[in-house]
Amino acid sequence: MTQIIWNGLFVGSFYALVALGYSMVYGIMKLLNFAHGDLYMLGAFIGFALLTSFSGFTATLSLVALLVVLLLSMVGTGLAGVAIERIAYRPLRSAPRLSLLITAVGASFALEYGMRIIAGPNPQVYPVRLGGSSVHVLGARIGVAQLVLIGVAIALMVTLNAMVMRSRQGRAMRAIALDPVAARLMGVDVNRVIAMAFFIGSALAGAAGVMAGSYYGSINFLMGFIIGLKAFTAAVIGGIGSFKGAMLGGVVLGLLESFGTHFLGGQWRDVFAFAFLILFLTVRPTGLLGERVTERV
Amino acid sequence: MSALLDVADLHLAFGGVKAVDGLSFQVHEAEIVSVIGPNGAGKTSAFNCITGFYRATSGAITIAGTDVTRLRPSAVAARGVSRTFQNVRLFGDLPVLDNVRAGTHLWLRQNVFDALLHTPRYRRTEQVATDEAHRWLDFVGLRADRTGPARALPYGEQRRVEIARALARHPKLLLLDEPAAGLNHNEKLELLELIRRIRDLGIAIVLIEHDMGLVMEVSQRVVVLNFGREIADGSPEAVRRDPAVIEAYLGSDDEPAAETGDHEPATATGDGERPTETRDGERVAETGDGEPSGEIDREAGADA
Amino acid sequence: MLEIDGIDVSYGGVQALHGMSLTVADGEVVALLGNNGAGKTSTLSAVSGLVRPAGGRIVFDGHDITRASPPEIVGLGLVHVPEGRRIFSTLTVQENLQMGGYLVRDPAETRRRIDRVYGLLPRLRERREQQGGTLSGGEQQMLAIGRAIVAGPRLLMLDEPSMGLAPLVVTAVMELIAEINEGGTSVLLVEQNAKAALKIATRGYVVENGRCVLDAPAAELADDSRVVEAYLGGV
Amino acid sequence: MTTTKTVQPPKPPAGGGGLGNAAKTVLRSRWIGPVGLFLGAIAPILIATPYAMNVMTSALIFVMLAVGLNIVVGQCGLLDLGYAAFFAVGAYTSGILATRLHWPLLATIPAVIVVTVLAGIVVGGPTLRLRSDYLAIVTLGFGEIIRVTANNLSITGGPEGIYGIPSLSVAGVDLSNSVVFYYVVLVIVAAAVLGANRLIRSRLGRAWRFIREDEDAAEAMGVHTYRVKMAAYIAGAVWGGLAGVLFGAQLSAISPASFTFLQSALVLMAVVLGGMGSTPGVVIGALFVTMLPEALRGLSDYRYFAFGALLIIVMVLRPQGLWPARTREPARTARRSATFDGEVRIR
Amino acid sequence: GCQGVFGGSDKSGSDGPITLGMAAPMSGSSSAIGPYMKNGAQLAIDEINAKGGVLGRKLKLNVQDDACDPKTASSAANKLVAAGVTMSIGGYCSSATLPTLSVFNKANIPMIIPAANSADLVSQHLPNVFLINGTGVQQAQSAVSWLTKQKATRVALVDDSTSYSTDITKRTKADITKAGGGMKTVLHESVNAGESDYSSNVHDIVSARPDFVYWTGYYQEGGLIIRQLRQAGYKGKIMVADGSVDGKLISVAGQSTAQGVYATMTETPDTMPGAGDWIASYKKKFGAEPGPYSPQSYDAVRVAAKAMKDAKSTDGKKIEAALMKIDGFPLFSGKLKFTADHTLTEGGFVILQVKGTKFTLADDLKN
Ligand SMILES: Nc1ncnc2c1ncn2[C@@H]1O[C@H](COP(=O)(O)OP(=O)(O)OP(=O)(O)O)[C@@H](O)[C@H]1O
Ligand SMILES: Nc1ncnc2c1ncn2[C@@H]1O[C@H](COP(=O)(O)OP(=O)(O)OP(=O)(O)O)[C@@H](O)[C@H]1O
Ligand SMILES: CC(C)C[C@H](N)C(=O)O
Ligand SMILES: [Mg+2]
Ligand SMILES: [Mg+2]
Repeated sequence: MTQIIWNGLFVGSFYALVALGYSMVYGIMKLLNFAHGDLYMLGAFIGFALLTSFSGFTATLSLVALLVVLLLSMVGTGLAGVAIERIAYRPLRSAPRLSLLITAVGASFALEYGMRIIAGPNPQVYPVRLGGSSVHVLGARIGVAQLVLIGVAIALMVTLNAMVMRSRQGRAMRAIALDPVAARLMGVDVNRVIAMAFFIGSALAGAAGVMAGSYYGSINFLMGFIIGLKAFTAAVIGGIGSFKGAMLGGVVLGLLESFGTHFLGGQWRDVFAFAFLILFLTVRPTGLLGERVTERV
Repeated sequence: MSALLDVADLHLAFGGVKAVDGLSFQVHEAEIVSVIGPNGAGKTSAFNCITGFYRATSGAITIAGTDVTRLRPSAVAARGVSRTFQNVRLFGDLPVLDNVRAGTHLWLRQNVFDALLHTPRYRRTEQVATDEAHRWLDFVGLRADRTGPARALPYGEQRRVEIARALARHPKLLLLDEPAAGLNHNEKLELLELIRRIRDLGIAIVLIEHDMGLVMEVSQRVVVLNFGREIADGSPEAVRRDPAVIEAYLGSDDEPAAETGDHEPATATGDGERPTETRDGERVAETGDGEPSGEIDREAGADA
Repeated sequence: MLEIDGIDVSYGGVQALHGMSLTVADGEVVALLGNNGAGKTSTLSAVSGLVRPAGGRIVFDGHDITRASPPEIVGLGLVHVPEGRRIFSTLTVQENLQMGGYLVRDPAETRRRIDRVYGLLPRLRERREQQGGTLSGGEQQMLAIGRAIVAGPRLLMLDEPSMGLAPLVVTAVMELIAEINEGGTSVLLVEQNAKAALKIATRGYVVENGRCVLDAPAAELADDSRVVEAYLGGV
Repeated sequence: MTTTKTVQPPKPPAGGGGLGNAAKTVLRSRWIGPVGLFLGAIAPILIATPYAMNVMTSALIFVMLAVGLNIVVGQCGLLDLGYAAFFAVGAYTSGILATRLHWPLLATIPAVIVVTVLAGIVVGGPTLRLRSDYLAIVTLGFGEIIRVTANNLSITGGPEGIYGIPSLSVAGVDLSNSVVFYYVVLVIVAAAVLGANRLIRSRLGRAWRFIREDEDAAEAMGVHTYRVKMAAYIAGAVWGGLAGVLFGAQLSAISPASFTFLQSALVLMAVVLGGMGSTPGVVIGALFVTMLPEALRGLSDYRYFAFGALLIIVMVLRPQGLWPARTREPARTARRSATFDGEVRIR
Repeated sequence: GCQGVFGGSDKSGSDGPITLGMAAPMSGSSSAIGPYMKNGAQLAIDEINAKGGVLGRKLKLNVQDDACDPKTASSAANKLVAAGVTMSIGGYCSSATLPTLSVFNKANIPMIIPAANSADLVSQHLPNVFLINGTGVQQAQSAVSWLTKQKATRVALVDDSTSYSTDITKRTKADITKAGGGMKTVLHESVNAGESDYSSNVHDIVSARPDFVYWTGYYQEGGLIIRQLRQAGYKGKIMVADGSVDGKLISVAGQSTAQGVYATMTETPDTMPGAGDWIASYKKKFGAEPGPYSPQSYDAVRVAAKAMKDAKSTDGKKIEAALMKIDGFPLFSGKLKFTADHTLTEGGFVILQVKGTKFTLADDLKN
């Protein structure tokens, strides 16, 4: 049982990391950014490229070097996210929301198949593998690498939360989501704040990509698709637009899947997770921590 | 004669805020009743309760003898109630005519097969809807283009369309929430005349308005709310002289410009007493801590 | 202080302003009157950078702001309370006011200004934790004005601030505007309620079809037969 | 559906872009349908390879899907990311009846309608009260549930799906020749497009748009928003299900691989790209989304990259879609009746 | 030629090149395989052309992406028919290949399917459909005979929910029950392809305490599962099916982790003594190692050429008749002879084992 929980938590922390960026972008632009999962893929590949080009180091690769690669990949992915926003989303800011959704799908295709052109269709194997020893806690086998990764994920999320929530930027983001015109009248540079949200959200996805690459070992150009859907699901469970909700949602989804697999078998896992989601939403229509919007008439 | 609308001891609370607190009043057929009161007195909230958008915490609302307290808005509308909103709520991207056709939704008899097969009944009803839309747009005096999107109209025209839409419903009772807000002087005069013509059709009107000129001129009766409770109910003259009303709402004023439709701003009150400061402490309640208990109810009886 | 010189504004195919010109001097309260659709809101939007004029020039305090963005303009101390209030509906009253102080770097200063607003508009203090969108119409209007005060404007532009306010509150708001003005802030005021506006204004303009057709001291305007007939009622 | 409305920018004047005025009038008029049908009808005379027929038939089936989804998304404003579920329900229902019980394909249609209506109710029932993005994930979830279930049940043939579905035949006459089948599909889809368009232009259709524009105002006018949304959902489901029948007949084999999230996303793409709410728009959108990847086959490796890039470019150039819904009502429907008297009556 | 409105394909004339069509996944999650198949076929075509071609005409290859999606596959097949191909030598995903059968059948085009191997492909008994990859039935039999030989007692079957994979697990399960003798299936688990973390599935597997795990999906997930199984402390034996036989399996799992993993596989140049030349010429031509289904596609072309030669015609019916008559034509997987079902008489499955960075022959299951 503890193993099941642990497995769920571990996967969930990846979902959370990706969902957080998803929720952030949603929170500010009401955009379901279908390209977000592909930024996770992009991050994994940037990390891969960095690691292979410094292959001299890889033999003696220290955790520090890996962290540097992680940070560089985050920056790279963040910039890519900003570029996508600039090219594909900004021109459509005042268009119907669904138009944006379609460009997001377009961006997703372009990223996936652009990467396929560059890196080929075959999976690539990460030059570094985190693995190694594990400890036993309450009957669960917990990898040291897993602990490190969860630690990094938590650190990233906490930093982000502090950056965004405490400062006026967080409020500005919510304000932009509610009324960009009014936000501009308050002196908010909407373009900059949105670019920042994309940078941070994409960087987090990129971090998750590098972490997944170095832990699981195999990356491919379509790896972002499923996790993108999961992140979307997690963000909704948590209450879309809510940062804490996204993190919580990620963990909850991880646990749901873990238990679903255990009790119903792998083939029914997604049915279980989605059925739960649907039932849950009919009871709590705005997710775990979603804003209760009391609408005035 | 029994009342067309009977609001009895209505309460509505949001968390600690008592938006409506024991409101009772009646409206009879073909009567024009104004509801006035300070900002935040609960006027709009009362409208929302009557029309089913908010579910009253307690109390009863009866329309022509039937209890509508727990009905969803469309069901209340089906009982002959029509309304406008404090902020114009048109179907912005739809043609003006379609906006008004919305009023015909409840009484136009047309089913899916009529639509699919374009039966004579389909043709007839569609023409009726169009004619009806024109009829009411003529009635409210809309000058602008009727085939373009409602969003493109100037504000004053949008207000007219909203009223036309409400009228096309063929209501027995029409609730107007600050219809004069944002209108200029001439438009207010036109509005005043329009309200009278509506009443002459036999429709009862409840009017929320801050423009005292308009209120005093057009109303048969004025209900004054403060802190969700009625503090006066009577003829315009009586209400205007009521010290409680002056204190809470009108201000110690020289003379409201009754016939101009423009309210006279109160002269500066020497002691700087503002309505916001006259609240009694008991009501300075905490808000925002809990969820509103007076749930916004848009699903009541949904799957009926 | 503010100089609008012959600006043109169009929306798609529709031209709303045709060579609009007006000035606001330091310490003035200038009222802008005009029928629906005359172009009052468009004028304010052009000044605050929400719409970009196709021609003409806008100068504020020696800076050409014709092509500046709203944040830059707010940064110069020119604050616009827009038509329809535009409260951030799910932010609380307090947070709405904090948004007003977005460009104020010093949190202590923001707090001070918010306290001042609460002093001026005590109803807002009572509602500080309520979501802005659930306020009554009048309360929202107060919040919109309060939010602008927190920004610390040197020139405040208000678009129909009395709309939806109870008579007593109209008085109060007008007093408040006068008070702000006394504190050294110039005011450009768009109002349907001409009577109230002209009472506190030093000067007024009448706008028709996208240009100013009349410019006079407030007292004169209030007596001008054309103004009386069109905006104050013919009696 | 929200109270905080952001300012809408001035919409570009709707119009066919560089079309000449005469052409524009034709395209804007009631002739657009017949003209489209005529073009569809002469297409095989111009190009009749089985490949072209196959692509065009697929495109037509996709048109039917897009028109159905347009009711839900474009008209009623409900974001549905799992529309393939209804497509699947239709395809499987008819496939199972046709292969296991050996019903002729046409005879399965009433059953398909019943089942899809039920599916619409089952999905819509608990979820239509949700706000749009929550609705999106729930529909996505239902889409996945349907697909995974089909993948794991034996009645649906598991991952292999159902194969050997007979082609359409009427009174024993086989209609499986690619050109004949194309015409059959053309007629059915044309009827479906016409039907959808007629629904859209009826009292019910107006109610859908009222909900899309402002749910509260619609309620206030007496529109029972829940029931009317349900009607949109059911209509969408039926259209999707019937498209599924044609799909099974065309491919002769169906499997869960055809009903993925990607499929739902593509249908949605057709609707949005074409111009939400506009019937000619979504038809064009559907043709675009199905034909473009085929047209790009020649690019081999760059195919989907180009597809993605083109999507972005098209959307950026035409944010309202290729053929946006018109916001102006045609004079034809705005006319008063000959006997209009202008007198107001309250019944 | 002009064959009117209702005309069929425009077959190439009688002296231009003969075109072979191939539908294979070049996009989507199986897109890694398409290029391998294409190259394998191209290699054979070039060799044959170098020797003068077939019936005095050169061979030509036309590859269309089927994305492993039924609808795309159907249009790919139609595109090939329209392009006038004489035979089809493609088909990787069974579910995507199924709807192409009737397309080719109607156009009277024989299909030699190199990879897709679901029994459903031949269950309609279409005259034009031939499989040259061992079927799931045969693979399951081979797997069970190896399990028996290895004295497995508790077997866990893991598939990836695709038709190919579940087909093998289901048949293996049935065969295990039939085989009896203390051997039983303790778990039948399905995973979702395309993910990274299979720890929940792995946990279930380990909890079932199997001594043999048989994975029937593809190498991408296979590598991850093997690794995660070992990380979770699974000590027993592991076997994979042919979809997982690729060098990437070993690198994804990690070389040390993958050591000793068995595989059920038809014989390939990799494992055949003396086939080094083939690999060398492939490498020389394409600058890369051959991959899964390169050999099968190579063989498909050769079989096609042989049949046309035998039939002395490019007519579909005649080619089909010729195909049925082939007996003993050497393929990598053994001597070719079609059953009445148009499948291989001999599946040709052998057992491979990971040694170092390669799959090597462990047992040819001949005794
Ligand atoms: N959803 C809600 N949640 C919390 N408080 C609410 C909500 N809706 C209304 N209120 C409060 O209830 C009180 C009554 O509001 P209401 O809108 O009815 O006032 P009103 O009389 O219409 O005022 P105005 O003249 O300004 O429009 C106000 O103080 C308002 O803040
Ligand atoms: N976003 C827009 N799109 C198209 N036309 C617009 C837009 N905004 C304003 N207009 C048009 O520009 C003209 C001027 O409008 P503006 O809002 O400036 O008038 P106003 O004087 O503020 O009127 P009101 O008293 O109604 O607020 C009007 O004809 C109006 O219809
Ligand atoms: C391994 C492959 C030969 C299996 C193939 N993908 C199929 O679906 O049949
Ligand atoms: Mg109100
Ligand atoms: Mg204005």
